[in-house]
Formats: sequence, C-alpha cells, structure tokens
Amino acid sequence: MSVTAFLTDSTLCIGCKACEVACKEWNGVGEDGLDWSGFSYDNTGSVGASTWRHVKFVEQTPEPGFGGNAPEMNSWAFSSDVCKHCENAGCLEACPTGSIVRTEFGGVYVQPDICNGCGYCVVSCPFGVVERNEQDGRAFKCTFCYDRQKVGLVPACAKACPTESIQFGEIGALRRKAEERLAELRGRGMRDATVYDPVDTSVGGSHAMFIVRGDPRTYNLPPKPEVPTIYLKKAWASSAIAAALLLGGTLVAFLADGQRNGR
Amino acid sequence: MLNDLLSRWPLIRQLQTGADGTGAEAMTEHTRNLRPKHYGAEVTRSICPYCGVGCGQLVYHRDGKLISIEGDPESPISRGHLCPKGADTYELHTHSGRQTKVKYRRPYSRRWEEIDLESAMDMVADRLWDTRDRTFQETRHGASLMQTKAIGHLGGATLDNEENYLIKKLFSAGLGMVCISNQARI
Amino acid sequence: MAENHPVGFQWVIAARERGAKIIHVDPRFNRTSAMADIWVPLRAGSDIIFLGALIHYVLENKKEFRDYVVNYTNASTILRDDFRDTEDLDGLFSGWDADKKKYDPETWLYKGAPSKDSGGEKAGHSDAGGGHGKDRGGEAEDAGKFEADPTLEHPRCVFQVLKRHFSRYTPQMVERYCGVSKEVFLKTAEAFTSASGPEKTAAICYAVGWTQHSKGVQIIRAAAILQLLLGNIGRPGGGILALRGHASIQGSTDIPTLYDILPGYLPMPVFEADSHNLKDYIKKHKARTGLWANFDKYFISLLKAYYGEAANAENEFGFNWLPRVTGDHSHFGYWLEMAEGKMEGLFVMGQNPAVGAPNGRLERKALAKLKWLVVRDMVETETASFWYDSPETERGELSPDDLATEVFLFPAAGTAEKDGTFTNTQRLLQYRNQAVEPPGDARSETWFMYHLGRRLKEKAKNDTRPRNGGLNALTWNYSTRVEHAEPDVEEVLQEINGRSLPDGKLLEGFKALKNDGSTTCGCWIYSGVFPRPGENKANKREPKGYLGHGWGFAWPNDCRIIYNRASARPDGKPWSERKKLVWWDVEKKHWTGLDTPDFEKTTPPDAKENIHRGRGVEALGGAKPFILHPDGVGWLFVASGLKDGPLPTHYEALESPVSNPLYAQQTDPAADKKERPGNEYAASPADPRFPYVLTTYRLTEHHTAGGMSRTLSHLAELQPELFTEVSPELAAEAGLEHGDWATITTPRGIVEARVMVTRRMRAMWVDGRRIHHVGLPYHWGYRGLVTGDIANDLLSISEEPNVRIMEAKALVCNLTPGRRACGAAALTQLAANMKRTSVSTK
Amino acid sequence: MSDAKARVVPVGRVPDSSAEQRLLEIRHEAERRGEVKAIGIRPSGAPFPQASPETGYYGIPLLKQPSWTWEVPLYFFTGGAAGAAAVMGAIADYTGADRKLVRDARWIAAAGAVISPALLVADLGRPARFLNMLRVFKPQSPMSVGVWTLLGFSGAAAATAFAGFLAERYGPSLPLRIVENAGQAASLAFGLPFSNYTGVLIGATTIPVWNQNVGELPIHFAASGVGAAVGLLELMGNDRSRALQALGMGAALFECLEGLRSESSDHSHLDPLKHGLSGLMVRTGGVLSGPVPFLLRAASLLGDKQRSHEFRRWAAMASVAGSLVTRFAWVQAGHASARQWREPLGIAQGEKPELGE
Repeated sequence: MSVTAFLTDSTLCIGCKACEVACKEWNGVGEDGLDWSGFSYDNTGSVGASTWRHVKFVEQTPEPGFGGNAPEMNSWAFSSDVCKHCENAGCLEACPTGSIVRTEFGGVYVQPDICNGCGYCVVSCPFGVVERNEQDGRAFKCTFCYDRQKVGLVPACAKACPTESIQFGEIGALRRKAEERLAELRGRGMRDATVYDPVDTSVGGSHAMFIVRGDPRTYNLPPKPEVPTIYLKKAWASSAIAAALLLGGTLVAFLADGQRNGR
Repeated sequence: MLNDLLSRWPLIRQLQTGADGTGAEAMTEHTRNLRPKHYGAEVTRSICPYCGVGCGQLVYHRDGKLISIEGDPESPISRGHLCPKGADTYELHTHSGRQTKVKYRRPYSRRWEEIDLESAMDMVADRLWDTRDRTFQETRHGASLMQTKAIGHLGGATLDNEENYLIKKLFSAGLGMVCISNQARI
Repeated sequence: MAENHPVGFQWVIAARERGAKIIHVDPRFNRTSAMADIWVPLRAGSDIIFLGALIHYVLENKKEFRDYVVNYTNASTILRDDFRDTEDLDGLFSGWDADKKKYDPETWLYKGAPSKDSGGEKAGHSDAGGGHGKDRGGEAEDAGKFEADPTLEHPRCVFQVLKRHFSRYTPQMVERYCGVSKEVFLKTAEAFTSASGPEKTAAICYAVGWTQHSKGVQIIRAAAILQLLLGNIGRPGGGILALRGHASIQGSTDIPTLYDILPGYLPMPVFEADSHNLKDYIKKHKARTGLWANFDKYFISLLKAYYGEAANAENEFGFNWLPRVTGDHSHFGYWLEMAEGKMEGLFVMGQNPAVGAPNGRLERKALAKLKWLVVRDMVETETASFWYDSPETERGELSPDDLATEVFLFPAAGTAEKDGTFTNTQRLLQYRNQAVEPPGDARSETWFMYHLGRRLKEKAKNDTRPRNGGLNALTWNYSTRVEHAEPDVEEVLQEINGRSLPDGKLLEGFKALKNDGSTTCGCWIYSGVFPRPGENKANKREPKGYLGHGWGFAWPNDCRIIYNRASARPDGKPWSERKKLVWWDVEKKHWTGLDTPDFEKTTPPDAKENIHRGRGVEALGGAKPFILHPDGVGWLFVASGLKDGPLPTHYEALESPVSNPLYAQQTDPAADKKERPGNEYAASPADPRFPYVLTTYRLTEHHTAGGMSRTLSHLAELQPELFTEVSPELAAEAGLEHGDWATITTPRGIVEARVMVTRRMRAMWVDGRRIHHVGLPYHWGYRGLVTGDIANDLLSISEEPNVRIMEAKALVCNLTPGRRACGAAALTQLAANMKRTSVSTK
Repeated sequence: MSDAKARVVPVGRVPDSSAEQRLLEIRHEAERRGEVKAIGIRPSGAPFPQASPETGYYGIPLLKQPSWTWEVPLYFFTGGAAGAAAVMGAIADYTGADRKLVRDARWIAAAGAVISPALLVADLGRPARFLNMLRVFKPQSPMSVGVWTLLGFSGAAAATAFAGFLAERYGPSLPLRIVENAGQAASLAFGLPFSNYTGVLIGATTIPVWNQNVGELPIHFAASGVGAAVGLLELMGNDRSRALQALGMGAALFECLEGLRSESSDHSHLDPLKHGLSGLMVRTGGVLSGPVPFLLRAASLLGDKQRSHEFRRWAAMASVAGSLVTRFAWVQAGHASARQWREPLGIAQGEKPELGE
C-alpha cells in the first residue's frame, strides 16, 4: 500500500475522452447535460458533480507543415483534468462531518454515506472540483477510485486511457518521472512544456500532476492555488477582535448608561 | 451498547488519538470495507463491439447480470485500454433504450405492436418463403440462374463471422438470394 | 486515426516517443494532426496528385529500395507494345470503349502473355462483379508467361512506364492543385522517403478518407506503389493499414455478406459467363502458379461444407444450386431497384442505412416500396422507424397511412450476450465468449438465422422443384443449447475451419484441402483456426513474443504480417538486423523468425523459380514473396483486375470546383454516377450554385450511424449536436457566426448544423483561387438521445468502378447562414437552391 | 454535362502575402478582444471562443459558485443578531439594566437559537443527516467550529430564556436560578464568537471576494449583528436605552468605515461589491447599516423627544434591514466573484467588467 498519484501528460493526450466515459461507467455517474458548447470539442466544460474526469481542448493556430506534436507548434492541446487530491486539501479541511477523508493512498475521498450536503467543501476547493449534485443533495468528485485501489486496481480512467497519457503510480516515482519527461520534452524542443504541481503554494502539491505545453492558465490551472485554511489565522484574529469589541463596547455602553442613570 | 455506540463515534476516536478528523478515524464501516463493485464476480473475455481495432474486453458479471465491462490488460492489441465508445460497452448493453420485444408494424398502421418471438419468426419465414416462391427464377435462356432478386439483405460488419457465414449460406446458397450487401466495400 | 481508432493509435504514439515521425494528411486539422509532426492540409479529392508526386519524388531522386524493387516487384516486367498510357491519351488508357463506358484490358497485359480472350467476360472485368471477385492474377492459367528486363532500362518495362506516367506529378503541381505548399510537400517527401530502406520502414495508415472516392481503389493503389518502391511491404513497421470502422468489417468480407464473392474471396458465379459447369468456372478462375493454383480445392470444399453429402462429383458438388449474379446487386445497385419497386423484402441486420447510407432521402423512400422489412438491432434505429419518424414523413413525402410496408423489428443480442468471432482490421480472429443471457426476446443473429433456416427447410422438405435442391441439401444440423435453443457457435466455426471426410477430423490448415470432395471448408483462409477439438485458436489468450502469437488467430496460417518473405533478402537473410522478421535457417533448412512465415516452410531461398511452366506455389521458387500472385511479386502495374486502369491516375471528384489539371478526362471514366431524378449532381467543374468542397467524417465520440452511441448518455453528451466546421475565412465569406446555425445544401439534400468556426479548417489557394472546405461529421439522425440532421442525405449514390463505393469525402455544397426550413418548405428551399444561377455572398 | 473540357493553362494568381498577413493580424485582434478597431473591416468569423493565457480556458470559471440558497444568508442574519443580543442581554443583566431589555435580548437570542439551526438544516442537501455534523470536531473547519458553537449557543440561549420564563411565571427557585445564570454565562461565551464566526466561515474559502476581505469580514459581520440586535431591541420598545443608542452608533460607524474601505479600493477582487446586482445589494445594505442609522441616531440626539423617538425607530429599522440585505449581498457577491474567471488565474482585467448577473 503506497501513496499514489496521477500524472496526466497532455503531450500524449489525443483528446478521445475515454477517461471521462470510463470514469462514468465505473462510478455510475450520469450525463452532464446534452448541450453543445462551441468551445472546441469540449462539451463538458469542467469537472463537477457529474463529471469527474474532463478533457480540455485548447485550440491554437495550426500551420501547414507543423503537426500539433511539432516542437514549434502547439496547435490543439488536450488535457484531462481531474480532482487534484491536494496535499493540503481545502475540501477535506472544511468538511464539518468528517465525510471527506484522506485515504491510505493519499487520495481525498468523499464518503457518500456521511455527506449531508452542507456545501462548504464547494467553496473551499481552489480548483473548483467538488460540487453538490442538486438532485442528490450530496457533494461529489473523483474518488481516486478508492474502491479499486483498495484491491490493487488502477483507477478506471488511467486504465482506459489509450495512449497512457494518464499515468498512475507511486507519487515519488511519478514526480521523478514527470521531471524526466519534462527534460526529455524540452530536449525535443518543446521548451514551453511545464509540469503543473503546485508544491510551492499552500496546497503543497497534488496527487494529480499535469504536464502541459504553454501557460497553465490556458488550461484553467491557477498559478497560485491556495488552501483556504491559510486565511484562518487572520479570520479568527479578526473574529477575536470583533468579539472583544463587542464585549468591551457593550460593557462600556451599559456601564456608562448605568452610571448616568445614577445607579 | 452505549459503549459500542460511543466507540463508533469518530469524536471519541478523535479525543483518544488527537486526530484532526480527516483520517481513518472519520471513516465509516462502509468505507473501511469498500470493495470494487466487481469484487469476486465472474469474468468473461470478450472483444469490443465498436471499431475494427479489436480491443480486448473483460466482462464482469454476477448471477447473470452484467456489472462492468473494461479493457483486457492481456490483449497485445489494446493492453487494457479502451476508447470512449469501448469504455461505454456496459451502458450499450444495459441502457433503457434497448429493445427486448419484437415490434411489428402492420401495413398502413400508425403504431407498433408487440408480438411474441416465435410468431414473429413464423411470420417472417412465411413472407420470405412466399416472396421467394413467386419471384424465383430457375433458369434464363436455358442456363442455370437459380436466383431471386426480390429479397435483399444488408448488414454484416457488426456481426460475427459465424453469423455472416450462416447468412450467406442460407440466403445465398440455400435460398438463391443475390442482393446481399453490408457496410464493407472491398 | 486518433479520431477513430484511439486505441490503435497508442502504437503510433509509442513509435513517436521512440523517434518516429508522424505525417498527417487531411483537409482539416483533427485530433490526429494534433499528434503529428507534420500536418499536410490537402484539398479533398486531390490525393492521387499528392501520392503521385511522392512516387515521382522517389523515382526522380532515386530513393527507391532498388534491390527490393528489382526482386520483389514487377518493375522489370515488359508491357505490350500496344499499351498506351494516360499521358498518351489525355487521361485514358488504351482499351477504352466509349460506348460501353468500360475498358477492354487486353492491351494492359504483360508482353509475352497469351491473349485472354476466353469467350466470356474477363475475370475481374465482368459488369456484374463489383470487383470483389478479384482477378486471380495476371489473368488466370498462363499469367506466368511474360518478358522482363532486370536492369529496369527497357522503355516499356513497368519501371520506365511508371516514371513516365508520373512525370508531371511534380511539387509544383501539388502546390497548385492540392493546396499544399512546395515546402510542406518536400518536407513530407523527405521525411517519408528517408524512413525507408533496409534499416527503416514507414507505414501508411488510411481509413475511409481514402476509400470513399470515385477513384478510391486507385488511391490505395498509389499508396501501394509508393510502399513497394520503398520496400515497405511484408516488413515490420511497413505496410498499408486499412483502419476499418466496424468490429468485424474485415470478417464480413472474408466471410462475405456481399453479393459477388463467396467465403475466402471466391467469386460468385456470374450468369452466362459462369453458368455452364463447374469445370469451366474453375478453369476461368484458377491460376497456374501461386496460391490460386488451388482454387478448385477451396471452392469444392466450400460446396461440400454448404451442401454436405448431397454434393458429389456427379452433380458438380451442387455448383448449379448456387445463384448466378446477373448485375450489380450491391447495396446501391439493388437499392435503386428497390426504389423502382422491384423488390419485396429486405433484411437489415446491425446496419442503419437510413442514416449511414448516401442519399438518405432516396434510401428511405425506397424502403417504403417494400412489402416487408425485417430489422434486427439492439435499439429502434432510424431504419426501423422510417415509416413514421423520418424527414420524409415530416415533409409529407411519406405517410404511414399510405405506406404498405410491414416492418418487423427484432431485438438483437449484444456482444457480451453471445459467442462468436470478430475479425479485426489486422485479419485477426478473436473469439468472444458469452457472459450473460440477452434480455427478453433479444437473440443473436446465429439464433435468428438458424431458426429461420430451420423453418424454411421444413417448408421445402417435400417440395422437389429444382429451386429447393440447394435448400434441401443445405447442411443445417447445428446442436442447440437448452436456453433459448441457441445454436453452438463453435460448431459453425468448426465448419468454417473444415474437416476431412469421411472421418470428420478437423483440418489443420488450407494446405490439407482436396478437390475431390473429401474435405469440407467454409472459408479456406480461416482454415486452421480450429485445428483440433477443444482447440479454438481464435479463443486463445496467451500472447507471446514480438507479434502476440498465441492471442487469437490471424489468417492465413496465423501469419501476422502478410508477405513476410519480403522482410528477408532474396538469399534468405534479413535486410537488416534491426528490421528482421523471418529468415532462412541454414542449419535447420526451414524458414523461421518472429512471425509465422507465410511462405512454404521448407522451400530454400535458392529454389529455382519456374513461373513459365511450373504449377502451384512451388513454381514461384524461393525468392518470390507475393505468393497469391501468379508471378510472385508485388504489382506496381496491375495488368488485370482493375476496371479503371492499371496505374493510378488523377481524376477530379465527380463533383469538384476544379478542372482536372492533368488531363482532359475530368473524372474517373469508369465510375458510375447512377445519375437520375433524386440522385442529381452539381455541374462539374465549378458549379456556381455549389461553391464549397464538402467532406464528411466521424468523431471519436460516436460510432457510424449512431445506433450504438447516440443512444448512450455517456457518449451523447460528449458530442450532442451536429456541427459544421468552417474556417474563419469561409465564415466571413458566407456570413456565418460561431455557434449559430448554417444550412448546407447539395443537389440531393438539405441539412442544418451548428457552426464551428475554427482555424483548424484552412482556406486553400488552388490554382489562384480560394477553395473552402466544409467539414461535417455524419453521426446524427432522428432517433436516440441526441438527434440532428443526417449529413449523408447530402451525398450522392455513386459507384467507384472496382468496389462500388460511394464518394463521400469530396463533393460540393452550398452553405448559407441560418436554419433550414421545416416541413415541406425544406423541399422548396432545396429546389430553390438548385435553381440559383449565381452565388450570392453577404 | 460533359466530363471533357478545354485544357486550362492558367497562370496562377499568387496570393498577396502582405494582404494575407494583414488579415491574419486582424483575425488575431478580433479573437483576442472580441472586436476590431479598424473601421470597415469585418473580422473573418471572429470572435470565436479562444483558450489562451489572456482569455483563460474559454472564460469558463475555474471556481464553483456556492451551492447555498436563501437559508444561509438568512442564517447569517439571525445568528449575528441572536449572538449579539445574547451578549447584550447578559451584560445588561450583569450591569443591572432594565429588566425588559434583558428579557427581550434573551428572547431574541432564544428565537435565533431556534431559527438558526432550522435554517442551517434546511439548506443541507440531505437535511436528515444534520447530526453527522456532530461526528467530528474540526478546529480547522469554521463550519465545524460554527456548528459546535451554534449547538452550545442554542442550548444556552434557549435554556436561559426558558428558565427566565418559568421563573417569572411560577416564581423563582434555586434550580431555575442556576440554570438561568449558567445559561446566561454560556450564551455570553458562545454568543461572542457566534455573532461573528460567519465572517470567518465565508472568509476562509477560495472565493476571492470573501477571502480577500477575511480580516474585515468578522468585524463587519459583528457590527452588522450588533446593528440588527440593537435595532430589534429598540423596535421591541427599548428605545430609551442610551446604551443601545451608543452601541447602535458604534455599529453604524463601523459599517461606514467598512463601506469607505471597499469603496476607496480599486482591486478587481472587490468588483462584486461594487458592480452588478451584488454590488447594488452590498451598497444598499451598507447605506442602510452605516450612514443612514448613524445620521438618524445623531439627529435623534439633537431633536425633541418626539422627533428623537421617531429618528431612533427609523434608525432601528434601517439597521435591521441593512443587516439583512448585507448578508444576502455578501453571499451574492460570492456568486459573482466565483464567476470572475480572471481572478484565480491572475489574469489582468480587460476593459469591460465581467459581471453579468
């Protein structure tokens, strides 16, 4: 039993969406609306309560003579998004019921038998992943296939992925692999390749890393995701001041009032 | 009893261990005993029904019911991977839009009727026999012809070799139908 | 390939990661282009110019793999003096009969070969045969006699003819008419040719983007010439891979549900030409040398499998029970007859022509002329519901109240609910095992056919008219399981494999077949799949080694790379260590290697050929890898068997905005337009009413006509609506807004689609003009979770001369902003568009 | 039609590369900005959606909007008012203020103690599972801390009011007195955090407009709660209390300062407080909570008795309404902020504000 992670390498992703479907098939997740978006071939939009894997389609300008894999061009990039399973997870810390737990594999898991749908995790996720299913009432997101991992199986998305763009394994090994892959890609001329793994922010790194070409913001990957617990100190300090002001103010007001009343 | 209840209260576990309520202490029995849905199920080897690549599939089932269909890691073709269509094979078999009864539409009717399978087979056999009998040409200008052009068949690329074999054998070699075609052009 | 065969594409990605270069040639930048190193946006329909220019580049720059070309192709073969090329006749080869609109292929023969005037139709050139009944080789019996010049210098040798034929297919021509700049072309040519030779190989993968043209076969032929010149056939990493779109579309041609062939590519007897007797039929189709020298064994064993004990030498093994082909009974051929009311009944199994077939309006209206229709599918397809739910019922062309057709919709079993084998795109047979019972009254086609056959045989039992001879003789004794009386599928597979008589022992391969009626075999190329009881090789799942032997069964003889003798030099040693596949083991004196040699195992490489006089495969000697061909070599020039010429020649699509830049002959002369009311064409070239090039395609999220994907929520949501892809330039010209609607019309149909403006589509400069492409995926129809207009309604029913495929990848259309009219007004709008005389642009 | 045709020997028109280049530039401009400055040029097909470092991922918001419905902001209101009222009641009692004021404050606290949990339960996706909130105690989760605080406060405030009621009805007794006193002490202790923790609750989230104001929100919410509590007490007839007047003045002053703070900053993350529906709501709430009651109270100090009374009533009503609007406004601002896709990506705002409601 080791701590595991995803490494989603968008330079290998062909945008087939097998991960989306395999995830839904395994987890019994329903469809997410039958609307055409016009955002390239992305008709899902984002991860949410009813989409736990989501392939993004980033179109740029193709030029004849340069395929999308050419180092000079990154013309149509695909990247499969998923819950980041943060090292410091906002949803996990926020959950008041203990429904969200950290598993032995390092994943962040919402226990469906506990969640009461308070919705606090929704506003605590810096990646906009977890969402309340309004029909069901509970919050849902990628389970990291905790059930499969428990018996040593690979998560459904990683298993299905035809080109092994979604890799799954021990987190340390994957981090090393990501670095090696980055060096290799840069060596091939893809100087715009980067690894997205926010280790230097309060999120402290994630169990879902990404290799993308170009600015991660293009893929809706925030440059500085923060776990909201960093605001707690300031918030409670403010709360204490507010309480002190209330207590002091009230005391002063009533004491002064009493004095004036000549008591 | 109360003791048992208390011992299952994560707060008590929290107080005992000083944990922060995010780990094992907050897990339920259900979570602790979580197993994949196909745990211990029967598995049958199959092949993906969609395109011509021929990816291996593992069909998990229990008590005659499908549980899940996923890639076969042993396949030298697919190595366990599937595309979005292949990954949806379970839904293909289990979705609510599947037909399970023979539907029949009478001439000039505006609606379907459900009929039972054996009668439907008899009806089709009767029509096939009748049309063939009326349209069959044994010879033309004294040369062997042995055909009917009044009945056609279309389809085969989604079917099994054995099925295609029986179609060609019965329709062509047995009944003399020549208008037989499918998706393939070779 | 990434679009439609994602899992197969993993191997392309794996190769790319090891340094392979991927070149993607497609009018639009799709998911495959996104993974490629080079993207070549090519004007739809200009493929032969492009491939011809690659061939020209190879020949001009002496990039050919000389040893391979000299030894393993017919480059040295000398042609007849009276052969005339398209260069001489401005787009026609010698032998064109303008009245009959067909070629007499006599002058294409090799010099020294005897004339082939055999009295009847020439094999492979019959009007009736689609071409499925391939010519057995350079024209039966004596194909092995010809003259050759191994120096390749003779002016009439194939190599020199080829050079001349493609001399005007230059980079400049590509730049001007393919929309591909010279730089991109040269970059492509350099990349492709540099990856060929003893140390390297390059593969060409194609799908229907190449086949669905009025000259589809010749496009593939051009690829074959290129690969033969570069020595990329029969070698690992080489070849031309047809990426096929259905699970067993390969199987359905091997064991065909087609009108003009029998299992194993044996031709259906044609009326008159093949009517008379078995002896003549065999004489006509049997070759003297090569594998087709055993034609009689394959054929008689098939008749024995069909008719069992009733088939004997006296009754020519039941040869006259087989129906005779009298014309074009292909899908389009008989459908047009259906439209004329000449057919009564139709079975449709696992296909959805109401959506998937060209000119859907004509196809659907033809269904209304039937007396009865039987549809078998897992869902209610558009085909099953044409009588109440089609555009024609909405537009008032059809009404259930006047429609007499009886419709039966049988629920079909899914793949997990039945046993059976699929043959995948690499000729690999894989057995599927039943996991669960189908729901309700859903049954397999095996069940349906078996029980239908049982009923008919019962009806025919006491009817002794000649027409029932075959039916009564037909072997139909398959054992059934208790549950649903489902027949034993393995028994059918065993019948396909073949047995020896009278002991009934299963055969180990097609070499054991006899021509005296002492063997049965349902499909000779599949023989060996079930060599012993209990050993179903298609169901084996123990992959070993480089090519996964032990997993399934590849025909023939479990050989994974066909013609693999070509992976070794004439002397039997591999061309290189890096690219070794099979080779001659000097000590053990047999062929060995990483693949099963598809060559005679013990024929040494130095075995002398005796093509001019010998018989069978032995006559080819030890260094002729292409054993199906009577001369044992790969054909740069096809002397016989093709109906539109021995060499690929560029013709414009039947509908094209461009004049043929190379020849006066605008389109493939032998292509059949089937032009008639309801199947009209735009004027060609450059019909001002239809200024844009239309090309149709699939998306990875859907499967063909959608019956297996639009009905499923997880796939429907991924591509929920029909959309059309246009370049920003075209959007500006036609006044289209992204996300809004556009109406696309052709002379046949009118559809509306959401507009996707994308730079992945490019306006091209072709001969000084802007050529715009309109891209349109075709999966939608009027049933399922997501519906939309049927793109295939725009296509015409046309027939490529060799295989009778329609042209779906290059035609012309008009494109206007906004939605189409509804109801009968849609037809008015369609008619109005036909009457337009000039293009009005915003 | 004929397939034959005269052989065309054309001299190809070469595309004019400078014009092509210019077209390309125009297209790029159109895609980036959604419009083209040059007059008379129709950008080819553009604008069509783009994903880029400037446009993000098609402008699809990264963050999810809060799933909360009206119950939650109403809960913020009732909780804030009840908590502040409990504190005032207790202090008033300890300082020996008017018994009616003490009683009324206790009743407000008690009412809040009953309504607040009901609102909180009603907002849950699975209300029946409310008790799961008590499975764990997570100091790192303001929601968890808040729930436990609510539990303590509700119990204490309800007990205090109930005991007081019994004592008045059936006469005092020692047990009642103990309960009343202990309850009052506990409501004071819980009321202090309870009156402002909701500021922590929304401040410690990923919603930019909330977390960027995390240092002010609890104070802001406490002032709002005080304003509401004072207003309610005054409306219940305690409109002679100068202590309440002073507290009301203080709360209004804090609200004025809060308004000034946000209005004087032009950080884009504050946009939801100023633009669109949420901006309107915030400003309305702010005016009703700050300047209006402040001025009315100031006026009431100057005017005659009758006028003074009127002004205080109006001030009380403004404060209560202001507090209520403020709570809804902040939740609304959270929605708007979550839609601001540029914020979490750190992309500078373009010319047009992106706050379509």
